[in-house]
Amino acid sequence: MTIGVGFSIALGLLILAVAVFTIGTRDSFAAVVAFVVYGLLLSLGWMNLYCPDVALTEAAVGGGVTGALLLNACARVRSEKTSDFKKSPRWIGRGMAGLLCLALSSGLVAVVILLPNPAPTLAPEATRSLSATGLGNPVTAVLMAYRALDTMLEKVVLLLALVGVWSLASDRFWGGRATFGHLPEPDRPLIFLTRVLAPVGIIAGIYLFWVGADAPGGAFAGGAILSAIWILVFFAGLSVVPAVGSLGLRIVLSVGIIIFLAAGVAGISMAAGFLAYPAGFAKPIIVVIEVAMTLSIGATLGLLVAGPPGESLKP
Amino acid sequence: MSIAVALNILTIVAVSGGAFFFLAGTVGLLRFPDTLTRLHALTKADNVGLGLIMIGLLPRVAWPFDALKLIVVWVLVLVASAVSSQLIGRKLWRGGDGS
Amino acid sequence: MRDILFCGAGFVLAMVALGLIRILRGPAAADRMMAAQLLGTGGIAVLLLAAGGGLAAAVDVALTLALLAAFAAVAFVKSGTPPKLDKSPTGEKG
Amino acid sequence: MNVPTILGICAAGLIGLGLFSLIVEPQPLRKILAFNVLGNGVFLFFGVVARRGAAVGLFGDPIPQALVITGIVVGFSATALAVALLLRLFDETGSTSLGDDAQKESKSERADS
Repeated sequence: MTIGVGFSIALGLLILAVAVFTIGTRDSFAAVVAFVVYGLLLSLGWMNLYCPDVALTEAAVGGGVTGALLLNACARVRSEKTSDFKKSPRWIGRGMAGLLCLALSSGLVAVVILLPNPAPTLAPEATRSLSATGLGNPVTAVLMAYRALDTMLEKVVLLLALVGVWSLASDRFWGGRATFGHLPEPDRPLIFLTRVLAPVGIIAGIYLFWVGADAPGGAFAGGAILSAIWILVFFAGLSVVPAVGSLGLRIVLSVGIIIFLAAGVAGISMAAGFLAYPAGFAKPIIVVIEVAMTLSIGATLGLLVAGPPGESLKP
Repeated sequence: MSIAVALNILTIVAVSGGAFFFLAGTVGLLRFPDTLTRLHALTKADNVGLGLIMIGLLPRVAWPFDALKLIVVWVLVLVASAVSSQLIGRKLWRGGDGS
Repeated sequence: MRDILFCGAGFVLAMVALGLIRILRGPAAADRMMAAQLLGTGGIAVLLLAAGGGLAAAVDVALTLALLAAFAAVAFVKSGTPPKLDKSPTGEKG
Repeated sequence: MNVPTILGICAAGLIGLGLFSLIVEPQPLRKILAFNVLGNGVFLFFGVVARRGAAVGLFGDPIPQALVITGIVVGFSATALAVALLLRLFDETGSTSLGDDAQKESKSERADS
């Protein structure tokens, strides 16, 4: 056990060091690369806490998709490479901010040490009704059954964010597609990589979603992997980003929420209330919702990285 | 019993070898004089290192399916590393240091 | 055996952490990207060694990390200003 | 000292670091990074609560884990929206600065050209 504790100390120190570097370096590109590393290390930290569901989501979203988003942004604003400390607050302001944050961190450290250990837990309640949902993974049960309303609204937030991103397009590009991953010439090694990774990635995404019922995984991790593969296809130039006006795209984006809402409304008449699942049918309903959600999450995350439309369909 | 001991020795030897290759990769990344040589050190060393660690871990997994997944992980990293180093190398070759 | 694998995990973690000095020093952007690449591979090794073949979910996390191993490098090489905007950076404002 | 406590102290440090950078950093892209460092620190804090709530054969309390999973995805969508705003600002003004003098500079540059 002591070796395990030593490993955790090393991991925690490394995470802190990478965070210090992310916020301290002058070079914005170095900061973004450090942030990608930070996401990967956090995923290791989540495994160290025995939260594999979170580790999967963090690995796919935090390290992968966020990394692509920020690297792309950093390359677009290349001219402003270095952080300009002349515009930051004077040293008094910085010192006061530092003191405030130090006080906050110390308070939180005290909280960590003083809080009851073991903490009050809802784990017994979460496992008690597990058999009624037909699921084996309590985290998925919380996401899809006990707190399904949160998950549904979270899908709405994702879609709203995408609407927000799209609404930043210029008028003349509206209805067009994002200029993302456009290449002057085909890039053969990248096409090879995409052709190898795409089938494996799609299988891995579906697999993670499917085992999510009984083992760590689920719609979020699976959808994030699918979106990463989709972005890779854009980068390789094997496909173009769909136009925002496309009806098919809009159906895929909203199918998760529509099915979720339909199941919720059906619950009012067939079971106890909104989003209540009728006894015995919980598992199939959850699976149908999750299929739609995985598709929608994958499409939404991919389009969030691709950004607002910047090219009209007919020039 | 002797098979278990042999497998344990295999694990220790392979994992130690893998760790040594990670050491080599890091030393190369830190000590080699320019970017292309550092790319060379990185891509050769860490793939062999990961491969040896995978070989060491193969006897330790509970299910055969997990062993298959370990091999898939290694092959994926090989492909990813080969292609990404090619992309980085070409970017360096064509467009200066890319900084 | 578990402890030996944990030691191996700590050693590999220390090695890739040392490699992170390249993110600090650069000088080229590619050098920084390569350090992240090394940590990606090393992170998979650390994850699997720390799990020691015990936790089946660790292999799934490793699979996710392996799928996305090239992702950051591809984004680094391919992203940037789209070619269309490159030709007329100021002409579109009017 | 056990594993959750160590990572909890790490999370406390991350929250402080992220907040500090969010306050003092003038450049929007770096503010976005700081926001993410801060957010991930908060998530890790939740992880400590989850791990300490291990009971009835589970390795951790599933409720905080589910909250963090939705949080990661929402945090990503907020980041994507912020990045899109930043890039649009850059396309319009040629600068990502929000200060008064930066606007003046870009206006005078436009007047010159």
